[in-house]
Amino acid sequence: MALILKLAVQAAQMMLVLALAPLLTGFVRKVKARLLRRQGPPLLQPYRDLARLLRKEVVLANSASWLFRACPYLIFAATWVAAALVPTFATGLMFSWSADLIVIIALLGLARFFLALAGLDVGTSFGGIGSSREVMIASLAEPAMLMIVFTLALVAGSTQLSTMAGFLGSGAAGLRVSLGMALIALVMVAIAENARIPVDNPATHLELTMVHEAMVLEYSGRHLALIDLSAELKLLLYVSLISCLFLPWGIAAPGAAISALLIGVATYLAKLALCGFLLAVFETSIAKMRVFRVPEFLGAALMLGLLATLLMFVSRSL
Amino acid sequence: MALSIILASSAAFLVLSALAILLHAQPLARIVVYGGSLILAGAGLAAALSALIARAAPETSILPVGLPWLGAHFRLDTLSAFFLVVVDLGAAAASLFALGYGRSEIAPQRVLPFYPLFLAGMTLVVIADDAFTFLFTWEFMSLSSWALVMAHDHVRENLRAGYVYLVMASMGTFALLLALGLLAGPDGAYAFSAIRDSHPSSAPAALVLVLVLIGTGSKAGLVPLHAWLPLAHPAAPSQVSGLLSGVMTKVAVYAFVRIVFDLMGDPAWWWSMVVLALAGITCVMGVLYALMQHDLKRLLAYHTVENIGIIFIGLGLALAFETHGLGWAAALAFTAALLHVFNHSLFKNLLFLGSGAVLGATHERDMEHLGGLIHPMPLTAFTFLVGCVAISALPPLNGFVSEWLTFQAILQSPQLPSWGLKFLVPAVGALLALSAALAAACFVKAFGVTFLGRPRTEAARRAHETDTFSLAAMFALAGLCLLAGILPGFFIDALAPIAKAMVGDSMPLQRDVPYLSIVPIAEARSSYNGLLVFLFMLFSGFAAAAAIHRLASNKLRRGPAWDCGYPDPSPLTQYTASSFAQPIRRVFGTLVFRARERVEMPPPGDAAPARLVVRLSDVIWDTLYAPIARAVEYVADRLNRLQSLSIRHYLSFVFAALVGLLLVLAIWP
Amino acid sequence: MSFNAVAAVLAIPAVAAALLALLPNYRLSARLNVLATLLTFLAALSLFFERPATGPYVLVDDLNNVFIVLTTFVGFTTSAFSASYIEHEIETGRLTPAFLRFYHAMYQVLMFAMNLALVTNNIGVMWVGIELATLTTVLMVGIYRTHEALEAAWKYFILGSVGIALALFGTILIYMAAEPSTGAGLNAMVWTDLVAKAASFDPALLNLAFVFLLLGYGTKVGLFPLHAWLPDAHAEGPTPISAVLSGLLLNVALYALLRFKMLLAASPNALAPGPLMVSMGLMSLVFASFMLYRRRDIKRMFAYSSIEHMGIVTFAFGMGGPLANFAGLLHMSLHSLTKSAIFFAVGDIAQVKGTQKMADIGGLTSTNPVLGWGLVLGVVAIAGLPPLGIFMSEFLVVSSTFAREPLLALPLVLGLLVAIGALFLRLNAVAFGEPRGLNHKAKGSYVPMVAHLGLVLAAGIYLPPTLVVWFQNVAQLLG
Amino acid sequence: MQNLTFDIAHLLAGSLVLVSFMLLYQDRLYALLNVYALHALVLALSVAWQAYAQDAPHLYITAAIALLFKAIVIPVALHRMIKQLGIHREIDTVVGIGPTMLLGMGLVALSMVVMLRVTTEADPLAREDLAFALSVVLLGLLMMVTRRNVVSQVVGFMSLENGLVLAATGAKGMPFVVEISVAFSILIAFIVIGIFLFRIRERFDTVDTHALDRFRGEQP
Repeated sequence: MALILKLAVQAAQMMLVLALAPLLTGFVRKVKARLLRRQGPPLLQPYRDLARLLRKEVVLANSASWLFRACPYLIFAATWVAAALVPTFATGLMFSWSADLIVIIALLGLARFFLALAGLDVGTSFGGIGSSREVMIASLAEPAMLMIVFTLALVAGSTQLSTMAGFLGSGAAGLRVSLGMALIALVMVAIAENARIPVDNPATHLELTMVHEAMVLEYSGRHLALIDLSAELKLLLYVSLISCLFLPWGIAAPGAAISALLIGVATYLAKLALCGFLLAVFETSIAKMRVFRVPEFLGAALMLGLLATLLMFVSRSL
Repeated sequence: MALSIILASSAAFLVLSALAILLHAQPLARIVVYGGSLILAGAGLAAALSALIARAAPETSILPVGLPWLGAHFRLDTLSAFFLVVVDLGAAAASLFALGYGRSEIAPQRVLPFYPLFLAGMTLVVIADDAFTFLFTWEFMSLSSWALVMAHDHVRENLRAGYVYLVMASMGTFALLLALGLLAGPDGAYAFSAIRDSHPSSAPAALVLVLVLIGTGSKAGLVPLHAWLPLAHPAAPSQVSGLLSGVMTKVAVYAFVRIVFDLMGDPAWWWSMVVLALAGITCVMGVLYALMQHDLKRLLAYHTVENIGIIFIGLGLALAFETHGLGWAAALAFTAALLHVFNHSLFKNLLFLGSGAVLGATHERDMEHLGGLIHPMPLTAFTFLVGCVAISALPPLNGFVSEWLTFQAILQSPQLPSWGLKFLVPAVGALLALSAALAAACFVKAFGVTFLGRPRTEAARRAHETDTFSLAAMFALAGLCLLAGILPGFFIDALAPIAKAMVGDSMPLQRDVPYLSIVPIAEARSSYNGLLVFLFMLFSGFAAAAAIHRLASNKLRRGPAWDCGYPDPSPLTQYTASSFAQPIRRVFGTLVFRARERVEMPPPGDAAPARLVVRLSDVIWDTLYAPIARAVEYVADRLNRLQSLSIRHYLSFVFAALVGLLLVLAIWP
Repeated sequence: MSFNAVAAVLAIPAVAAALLALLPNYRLSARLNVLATLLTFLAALSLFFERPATGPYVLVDDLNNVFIVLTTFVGFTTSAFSASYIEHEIETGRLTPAFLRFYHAMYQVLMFAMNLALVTNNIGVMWVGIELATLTTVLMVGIYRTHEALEAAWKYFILGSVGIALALFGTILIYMAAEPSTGAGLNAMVWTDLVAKAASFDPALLNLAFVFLLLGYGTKVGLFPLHAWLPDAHAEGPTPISAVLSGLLLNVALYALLRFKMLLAASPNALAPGPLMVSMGLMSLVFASFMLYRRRDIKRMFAYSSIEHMGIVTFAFGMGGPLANFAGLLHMSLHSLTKSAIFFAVGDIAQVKGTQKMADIGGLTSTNPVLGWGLVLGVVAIAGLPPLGIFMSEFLVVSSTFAREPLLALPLVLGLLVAIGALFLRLNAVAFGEPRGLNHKAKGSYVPMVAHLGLVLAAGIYLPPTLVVWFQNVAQLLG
Repeated sequence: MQNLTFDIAHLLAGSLVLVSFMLLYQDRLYALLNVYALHALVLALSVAWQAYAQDAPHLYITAAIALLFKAIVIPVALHRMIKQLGIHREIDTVVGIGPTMLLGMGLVALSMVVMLRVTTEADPLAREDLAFALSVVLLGLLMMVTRRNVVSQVVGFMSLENGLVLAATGAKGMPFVVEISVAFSILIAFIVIGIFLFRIRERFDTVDTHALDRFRGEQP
């Protein structure tokens, strides 16, 4: 019985993230439009786009290989699994022990790996631009992310997200400089990873500035739908990661009652809304930077992460 | 029993090479040599595995050869057994591959006799149990591999590669010779057992450590002693490159572990500092060099340097923890290192064999001339992709597991009291993370440019799938990569006795952990279940596919690439390897390689294309090796004046010597 | 004892020399030459089983037993090689039958002289033997009568004569040191008596004597400041003679030095000869290994490598101690085998390519596999790499030295490394790469080369226990 | 009486050293040869005296050889050779005469010092003789390395060898002395003949060694 309940909770979480991902994207777009005094697309527009794309037929470039067709599913699977492992409304989910934060990052890395390959597969120059810039960004973002993980892991004494969330939620960590640095770094990484302004612009097709869009240029129909969905999942993942680590309140403890779970869901939605709003505000208030400024941006994140870790190491010994 | 099987197999290897010389260049020779090597390696593998899994007590045997009053000591303990598994697994795969690939060999008479010798050398190094036998087999291994590197000596740079390799190998051997000589003491107690019993005082121990680092580092490819590696590994025939890169470097790791962890007694705390610093630099330098390459095999060779760095990070951490009495953490780091040894031998072999298949199909190593090979050779492409994912340390394959364990070990380092390590370890962690990310980038480039896109040359267009033997070898390795990735627990348990023997503690037994997941220290701290993640992804991927194909459209139409509407007829407009690496070169290259980009514009009216010329300078070569070479040249020139003097001058030398010695006598007390 | 091996070892070459001097037909005389050396070798072999009693003139002990057999063996193989090799010289007209007759006679005289120096128990006779050997080789080096051959011979002659004089002076000094305790006359020159009584000798005289002997015989060994004759003599003489020079004569001179070192070791308050030998050995080693880089004549290069190895051996004996001494003895024997094998190969190469200039030789492993790989194997051996025997001796020297005198081991290792670098740099060009130069048919037989290399290989893997025991005894005596 | 024999031997040996200095002092070839003849003569005398002192008759043979061969045959032969080969008559020195003499002094002092370390129970006659012999040897070597003409170098070698004979005869009851002196005479004969055969005019190596090396391919 307990097992079934656990499974149910796990399944619920997976479905939840799947369901919420487009909504979050739509919400961010809406808020941005509002801030720009525009009507903006309806909140549910992303769902419509996905549905339409799914119904369309795929137009495949002649030079595309089997890898090109397999990639969307691989990317989706990797991202979805990663997203499902991040505690949203409850910790200690059934499968959460099968992977810690490092694994989650690695899964995202896997998704990016195949996305970059897909960009190269057709053999167009734009795909090349996209992939090469993507890996350049990733080569700085990933270490930064790992540094953040180190910091948090040293605070919580674990790389297990549930444990971390629990520890940070208990307030035992207290306020720490390195935590602040880690938060800033994490936000910067999240922005870069999700191809948001100022690193990349999800809404542009101006070839010289785009990164993510350039890679998926050749995709169409259901493939494109999956790619977009995984991108939205990724955004959701980062948001819920930030919220479960730095706003760790109201998350249901393992084996909690249904009521606690419901509270968890409610607070989770609230956090999403908050983060989405902040993101929108940030994006509207800043300009896109040139591609070769990005390394400096991410380098700063890396340095922050390293600094946080070092501080951690030192302070732990005192 | 196991030991005698292994000794017999290495003897049989020697017989094989004799046969190869007798049969000369006939096709039969190929089958005999590679088939025989396959069988022998299989036998050795079985024996070593049985010894490793049965956790048998060390076996020893003494043959009446080598140093007359000592004899050749051989010993098979779990450490040797593990490295024997690595050696023989690689050997078996390479031999299987070569059964088919050897057909396209242009100079078989240069390869066949030395191939079994090389295998024999590696096998014997791992079980040697006295200083003389160890160095004898060690240098024998270098020498036979040198002959293999020189196999295609009509190519100029192969000559240079062989030369640099041989000189650096001899340097390494001399360093080890000095180290072991120091350990053995003036009256030559060369048996390892004797060395174990005598604990060297600290001052020589420091010297020994440095010498051992030079000796094994120069063979394993620690920066800055890696210079020969990217020259020699690509020069050899591909199956040998795989062995050189995937296996021989591991033999060097074995030597390091054997001497530093086993023979040298208790380590001093600063040893780990040296090792860690070197290893961190090695990681990043290796992968950065690799990113700048566009020769497929050289790129792979540089990646070996990076992975050696990762392995040595693990070993350094193990040293650090051991000195501070954190046995469990030491065991974690040590196991991580050994697991990475195993994993790297798997996928590096796989990748080199894949590059061999590409070479055989297109006669091209330069990625700029390849592309689109996934269409003519899909199976090779698939296995190569598996290798790429594995070496990029991405789940659910094996490369990730060992790096994950290494990260876990790094996370234990706040326990270390000493301040130097407190600052060094996080920095090393950052370097490790950086190199992991860069490795992924590098293999996107390697696979993407070689196999994806459209063929850039006629050679690539005319490529064809490789033969069955080669495919069998590559698929076997790929399967092992997956297996080691999703069921790491068994492999970790197999390593437990070694850690116990070397650092005095071992990781918790993974067999008892539910659901086959692995737990380095405690479940609350960290755990990873490769199997579950793999099934999870498999399930969701196929679920999505099924759902979409059932519920939504599954229609598909082929058409020209869209590419923002730009018509793009020529495959030359694709991103090349160097253009792919350009952003990263901008970020790191200018710093590390003094990379200079220059645009050569043709004069107005000239139809010639504008070119972007990139000049990279190998910092380490310029600052370390070139000066040494110049110094030797200088001294040689100076001394050479003594070659042509008149007899009177020579007589005056004699006279001077005589008077000098008489003066010595005169002032002798 | 019915059959006196020592007498045979001396008599056969003497008689053969006389015969060959009279015999006009050079083909026949070449065969006779081989036969004589073979008989000498067999006679020497019998010494393994039955040693003659030690007398005032004859001494066969653990030290020289091996060297006698080795010398006669290499003498035999070399004569076999020269038999197949020298005809070619007639065809190319570098030699006339008359000179060839002279050559064969001289060859036997050389054998006689070296055997004499080895088997004798009398330091005077030893001196005579070595000097006789020197003079004969001088004549043979000059045998091609070319300008530079004569120049080389002349250089060798003059430096050799000075060496002779110095060695003699040393011998006289030994005599004077011994004379008070042994009484005047012959006993003061019998080595065994000298060693027995050495403790009572005047140390100062012994020291002085050793200095002169070191320089005198050192000239023959080719140690650094005294080496000048060696490269040219090797490069300009007939190849079989280069093989004998490098393989045997240097050994014999060094053997003489060893005898006197044992003498000093036996006298407690004489100065330790170690430092002198160590420093000379190191100098020769480092100097020669650097000289290897700029060589363009292949024979001259290997001549320098002989200097290098004599340096190693001298260094080892200078270090002393059971390990180093054992290594030194082993190194001496293996080096003579290897180096002569290399010279056989080089001789054939020079005939195949019609030149000794390395610039005109290339890609031998592809054009003449046996010759090319033979050379490679020889160079591998001489560079001290396994599985060949010299690895063992170098292993022992280096490791034991480093454990005792780390600072001395560093220049040693540096020298060895530089030598390896130089040797393989040249080997790359000569044995590998695109074939270069002419390609005649090789006349010289490959058998001697293969035989020598086979022995060296076998020694690298397994040493016969009796030999080991002998060497260990000698190592004890050498102190 | 013992005393007297000792003094005479001492005197002769000393005068041999003196003559060596005279050799160093010469700057004309003919004069050099004459002084060498004197050198050999003194040697012969001292050897004869040793023969008498040690009453070892075989030493008289050595003395005779020294007298006939070295004091007469060789100088005459060299005379004629100088004429025939047209070797010009000055001795060109590397180091000037004066410095050479000073060096010689140093060498003699050195050999004395070295010899004085020899414990005194060694036969004093032998000891003194040996000191002088050593200095003669050294001076001969010095001459070889500081003179450029072949003839003076040969003379240097011969004086060196005289020193050897002096030492050998000084050693009481040393066997083979005669044989050795004969052997050396032959050696010298070889050298002289060699000079004549190879037409070596000025030095041991008239040939330009650099040219040779180029010929041997030892120069780039």
